[in-house]
Amino acid sequence: MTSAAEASTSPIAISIEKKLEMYRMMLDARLFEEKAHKLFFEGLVKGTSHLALGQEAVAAGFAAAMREDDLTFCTYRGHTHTLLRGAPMDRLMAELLGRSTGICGGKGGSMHLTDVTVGAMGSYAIVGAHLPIAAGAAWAAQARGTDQVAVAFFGDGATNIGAFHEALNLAAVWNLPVVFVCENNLYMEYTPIGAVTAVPHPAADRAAAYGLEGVILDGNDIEAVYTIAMRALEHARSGNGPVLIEAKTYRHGGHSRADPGKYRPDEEVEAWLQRDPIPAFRSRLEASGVATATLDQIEAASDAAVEAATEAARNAPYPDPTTLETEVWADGGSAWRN
Amino acid sequence: MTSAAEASTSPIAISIEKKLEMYRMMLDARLFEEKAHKLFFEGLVKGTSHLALGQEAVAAGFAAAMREDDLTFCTYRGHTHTLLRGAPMDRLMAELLGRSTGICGGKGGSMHLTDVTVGAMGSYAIVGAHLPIAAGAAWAAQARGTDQVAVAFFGDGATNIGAFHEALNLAAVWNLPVVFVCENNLYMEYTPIGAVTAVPHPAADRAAAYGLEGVILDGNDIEAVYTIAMRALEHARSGNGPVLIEAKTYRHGGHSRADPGKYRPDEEVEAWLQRDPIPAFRSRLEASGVATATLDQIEAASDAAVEAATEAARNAPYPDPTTLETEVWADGGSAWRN
Amino acid sequence: MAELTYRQAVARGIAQEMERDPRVFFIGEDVAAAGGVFKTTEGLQERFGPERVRDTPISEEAITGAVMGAAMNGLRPIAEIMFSDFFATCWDIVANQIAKARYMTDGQITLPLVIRSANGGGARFGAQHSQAMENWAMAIPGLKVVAPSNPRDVVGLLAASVRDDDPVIFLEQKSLYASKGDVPDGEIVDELGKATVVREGADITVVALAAMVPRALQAAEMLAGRGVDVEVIDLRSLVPLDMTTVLHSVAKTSRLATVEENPRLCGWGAEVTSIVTEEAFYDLDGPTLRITTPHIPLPSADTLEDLAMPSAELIAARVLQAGNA
Amino acid sequence: MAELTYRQAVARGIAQEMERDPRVFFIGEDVAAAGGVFKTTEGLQERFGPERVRDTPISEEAITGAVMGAAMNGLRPIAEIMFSDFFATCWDIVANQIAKARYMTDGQITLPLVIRSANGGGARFGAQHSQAMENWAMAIPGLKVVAPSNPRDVVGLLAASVRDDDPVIFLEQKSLYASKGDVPDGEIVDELGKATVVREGADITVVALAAMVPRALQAAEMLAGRGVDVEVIDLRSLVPLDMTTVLHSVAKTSRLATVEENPRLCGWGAEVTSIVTEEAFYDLDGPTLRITTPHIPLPSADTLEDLAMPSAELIAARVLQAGNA
Ligand SMILES: Cc1ncc(C[n+]2csc(CCOP(=O)(O)OP(=O)(O)O)c2C)c(N)n1
Ligand SMILES: Cc1ncc(C[n+]2csc(CCOP(=O)(O)OP(=O)(O)O)c2C)c(N)n1
Ligand SMILES: [Mg+2]
Ligand SMILES: [Mg+2]
Repeated sequence: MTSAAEASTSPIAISIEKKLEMYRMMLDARLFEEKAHKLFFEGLVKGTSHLALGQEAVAAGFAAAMREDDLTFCTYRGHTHTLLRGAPMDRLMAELLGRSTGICGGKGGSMHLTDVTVGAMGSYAIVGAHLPIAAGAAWAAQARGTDQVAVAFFGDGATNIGAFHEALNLAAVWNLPVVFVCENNLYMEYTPIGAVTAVPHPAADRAAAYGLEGVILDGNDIEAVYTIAMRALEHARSGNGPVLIEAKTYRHGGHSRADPGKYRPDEEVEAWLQRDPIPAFRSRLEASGVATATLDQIEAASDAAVEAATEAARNAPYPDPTTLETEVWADGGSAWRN
Repeated sequence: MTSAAEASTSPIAISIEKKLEMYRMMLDARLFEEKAHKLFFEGLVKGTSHLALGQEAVAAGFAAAMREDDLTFCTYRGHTHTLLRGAPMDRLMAELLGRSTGICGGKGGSMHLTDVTVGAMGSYAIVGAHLPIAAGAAWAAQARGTDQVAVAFFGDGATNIGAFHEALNLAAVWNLPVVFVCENNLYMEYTPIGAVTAVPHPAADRAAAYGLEGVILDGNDIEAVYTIAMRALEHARSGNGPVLIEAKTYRHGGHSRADPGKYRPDEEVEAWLQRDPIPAFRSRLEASGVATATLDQIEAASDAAVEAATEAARNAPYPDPTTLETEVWADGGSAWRN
Repeated sequence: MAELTYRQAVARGIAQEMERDPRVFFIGEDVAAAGGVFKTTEGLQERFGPERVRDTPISEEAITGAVMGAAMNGLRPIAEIMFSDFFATCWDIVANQIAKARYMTDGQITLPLVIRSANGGGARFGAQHSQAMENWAMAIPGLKVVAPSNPRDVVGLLAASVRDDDPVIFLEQKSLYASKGDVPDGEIVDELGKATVVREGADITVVALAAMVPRALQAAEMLAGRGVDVEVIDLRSLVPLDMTTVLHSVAKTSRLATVEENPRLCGWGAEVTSIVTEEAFYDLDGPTLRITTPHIPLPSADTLEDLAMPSAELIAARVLQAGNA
Repeated sequence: MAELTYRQAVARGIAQEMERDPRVFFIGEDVAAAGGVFKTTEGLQERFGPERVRDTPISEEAITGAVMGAAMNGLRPIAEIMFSDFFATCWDIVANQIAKARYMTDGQITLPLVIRSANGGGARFGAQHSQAMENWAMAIPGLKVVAPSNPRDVVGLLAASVRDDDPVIFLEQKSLYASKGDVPDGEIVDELGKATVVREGADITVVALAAMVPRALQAAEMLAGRGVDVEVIDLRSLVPLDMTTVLHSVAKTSRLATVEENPRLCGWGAEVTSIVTEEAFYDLDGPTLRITTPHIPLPSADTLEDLAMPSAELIAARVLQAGNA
């Protein structure tokens, strides 16, 4: 893997179509999350939701770079990762609303969005747990010679849990095709990551402990993300083993639910809002000659998609009560005795 | 903490009394372990035993350097660590033999030797588990201002388990007075550590992940061990936070029980037997002018002590059956209902 | 006397004990500066300082290991595991180390520590943040297990847990956090292992815990209208287990039902039932009854989760049905 | 027909399935080059190669996580957790991830994997290497739990576990490793969830599992001499649980005893008992009986450990005593 510095100074060529697609992806993600937030306050999204507002470039950049049969493993903050791999928006929204048309029939909820048909292999709500699981999926890819890469997204806080360490070591020793992407948004829940972590870069500064190179990335620059993602995927796919990437980003809102995120200094929030990945990319696209109307059109289409998905979800029926006891076992049922 | 290179080139002055004490400690350890091995084959040590034959210099060097109220946390391979902190040899031997006079009344056995009166805070049989526990004891020392240092011994294999990572990070973040000592004997059970670890030095190469300096040490050179131990304890005791040390050593025998250790190349075993810490130290002592008779006397005394302890243990009664249900709770009993 | 929420009672209980004993320290994720994700520990860091109330990394093994080690060296620490589901990430420290240390050392090690956690379902959090895991802890020799059903008991049982010289798993039912109750002024300290008969009745003994207690009481009211006089017992702690109160009640009512917010298999209800059928078989007039969730992970959707958890209606219906058996 | 040890039967069972299905892989600590600490997997790496039979680091979360991920992506992996006590170090992956994945995704994820482990006491290893933890697994919805009592069943049930599309916790009782039994030649595949009546009797049903089966049989022989005719059932798997066989037996004998190598609280014996007292109360003529270890961690000393584990003598004595109650 090339180092961060190297990578950012030599961006790969991205076609305009790809760029517009990535713009669309970020907007889909943004508008979906904003709607989810609104529906939470309306009491329609129950329980909890962890939004990725502000962090869209990481999800979009990677999803744009991944091959169709690559595998995504994400966290409770996984709406956008699942959506941008291609899961149907209406069924994601329906899942947040606990409806029968939900992508998991209402059984998963916001923290467990999964669509294996598009390679979104699950959102894991226990911090760090999915890292060894992603390594395992990569092991199967290696064993079966499928050339798939598994990509696991996780937070800065997750770097302090044991599963992180075990997964990284195993992936390195077995030379597995897995890319670990730390979305460092500077906070675990309400606690600054620096207050509970022994090193300044929670992921990159640990890379050497697994014989890996530390890669730090501006996670709000979608072109940089896409570039690094392409290289990392190529590295892993070619049999060169795992990659660990630390993408610096920031969530615009609180950690979850109604958290206003007041534990963060105003100036810090302000500075990061200035670095919002979407307007930044839009400006660049405009500067490179893309017509404003084209971008507005994309925005309108995303908006319409989210509205339609929301409408569909709102009108969808609640799960059939009989589904309560289905799908514990592979036979579709839940019987544990005769 | 000074680096390994620095430390070994500037040994601290060790009095001749201290040196003879350390020689005695290594011999006690060696002869105790040899006897335990014999008694295992006699069927008197039941279950299992993990010997530290060949690794005595680490245990002795640290025990010699520790303050009386410092705290030792070790593993299932903990006979010598417990003994050399000052636990009575006869009660340790009795514990291996499952007798009522055993240091844990027969409840602990070989893998769980503990004598809190001498600061031997337990042998932990789940790999890595004691590392956060040692950090916790150090936290209490810090909170209470006792100036104690906790020292945790563990194997190379333990560096790949999650608890290692969590303990090191917490200790670093909280600046705890704890010294982590990896006894790298090149093998986990039967598997070479290199086959399952992403870095060549399983502990030292991970130090930077916790903002620590990697210290590598010849664990078969007791003077080097003592020197580094003194410095590490001083470092931790003075409020400078944790230290991670990797001591290279080798076990003369197998992993446990009747394991002949055949998975190890003959030449490797041979080379390490040449580096046996006890004859090496003996030669140095003789070269520095200690009379052979003095050393022989120490040897004889250790031998006599082990024989006496064995005799006492052999003749000790089995635990009273009523003790089966004592000491689950602080009230001495095991009642869980009325 | 003040009316407190269950949530506020937690902070009150911790504060009571930290005030009294300087050896009591408190650690957990986001518990200090932020006051806890359930706002159960607000104000504690301000009051007791950053040394005694500390934020930790997301490292459950380190958190539980730290309180174990600290308890061995002179503190009486309290840890928070944010959701009880996360006990799984540190189950080795809890079940293999903390629970067994005293016995394995024949009493050399004493571990006066408490691990608090938000337990149970009803919050639409899905299967990994909703488990009731009191049974996991109950099954491990060496752990005490406490689960209060109301704000007053939160304070009294938390105080008892902190003062107890054994490790206590203290489970706060998260669906109760917003519930309110009167809490007397001044120090409150209960005794572990005392169940409470929260409603007297002649026809059947219904044993419940934590969030199932108010539901069992509601069910009892419903059944009173159907001519069934239910005695409701709030167990309050699973270890120690107050079988005297249960057996005494069954001797009177001749029938037993247990209500658990757990998946079906191997719950405390099975244990209580098996003790009764072993020791008081001839007191029983008819089949025992266990009410649990189905043996499934909890679903996230509100409608499904409500179906899964024993409701007052379900409890009443099942008890009525059993009465006809 | 060959006489095999229980230990040899493990390797035979794994080999049978690896031979048959190239998707079966096997990983664990010291299992490959060294053949396992209990010598249960000797020769497998030589036979199936280092890709399919792999050594792992001491990383139980990575091991169990790896088989979960691999099962999601086309393999049918087997993992070894060396001692079942170590499940505590990866309980999150097992109980929160593997067990719940299918339900949470409404059936999108299928996990055809097996985690084998050496379970139970009797080897004088002390409290952290001797637990019987089948109850931990049984309590978690989404896990199947299998525990064979003899070499033939090791092969047949292991094959069934590998072919099952759900995650199976396969517990080999370590005190049985040296025991011998006849194993038919050729492929053996059983069905999960079928208990066996290993001894017919008229007076009392004794339900046992794994190492407790031979002891229950011995106890039955002793009791035969005392005029008590014991029916012994080998459960073989806890999930699925064959209650049909148990209820049928109790209908005949009118009495029930369970024998567990577990600490007292919340064992499968309690579950089986509570089902019987709920569904077949009127079949029972007298109190139910549960035989377990005391509710203590297991001691290391041989004399103490023998006292703790239910022996044939103890089983016989308790059954006799119950018969007089
Ligand atoms: C093992 C575990 N401990 C604690 C939690 C509670 N929790 C959920 S999210 C979170 C913070 C995670 O921070 P980070 O990894 O930085 O991810 P982010 O939420 O910032 O994306 C915590 C502590 C959990 N889900 N799992
Ligand atoms: C969590 C856990 N996994 C596996 C084991 C089994 N086991 C006991 S010792 C050992 C090897 C440990 O190797 P190392 O850490 O190098 O220590 P050494 O025995 O060489 O001193 C293993 C795998 C265990 N006790 N705990
Ligand atoms: Mg974060
Ligand atoms: Mg080693």
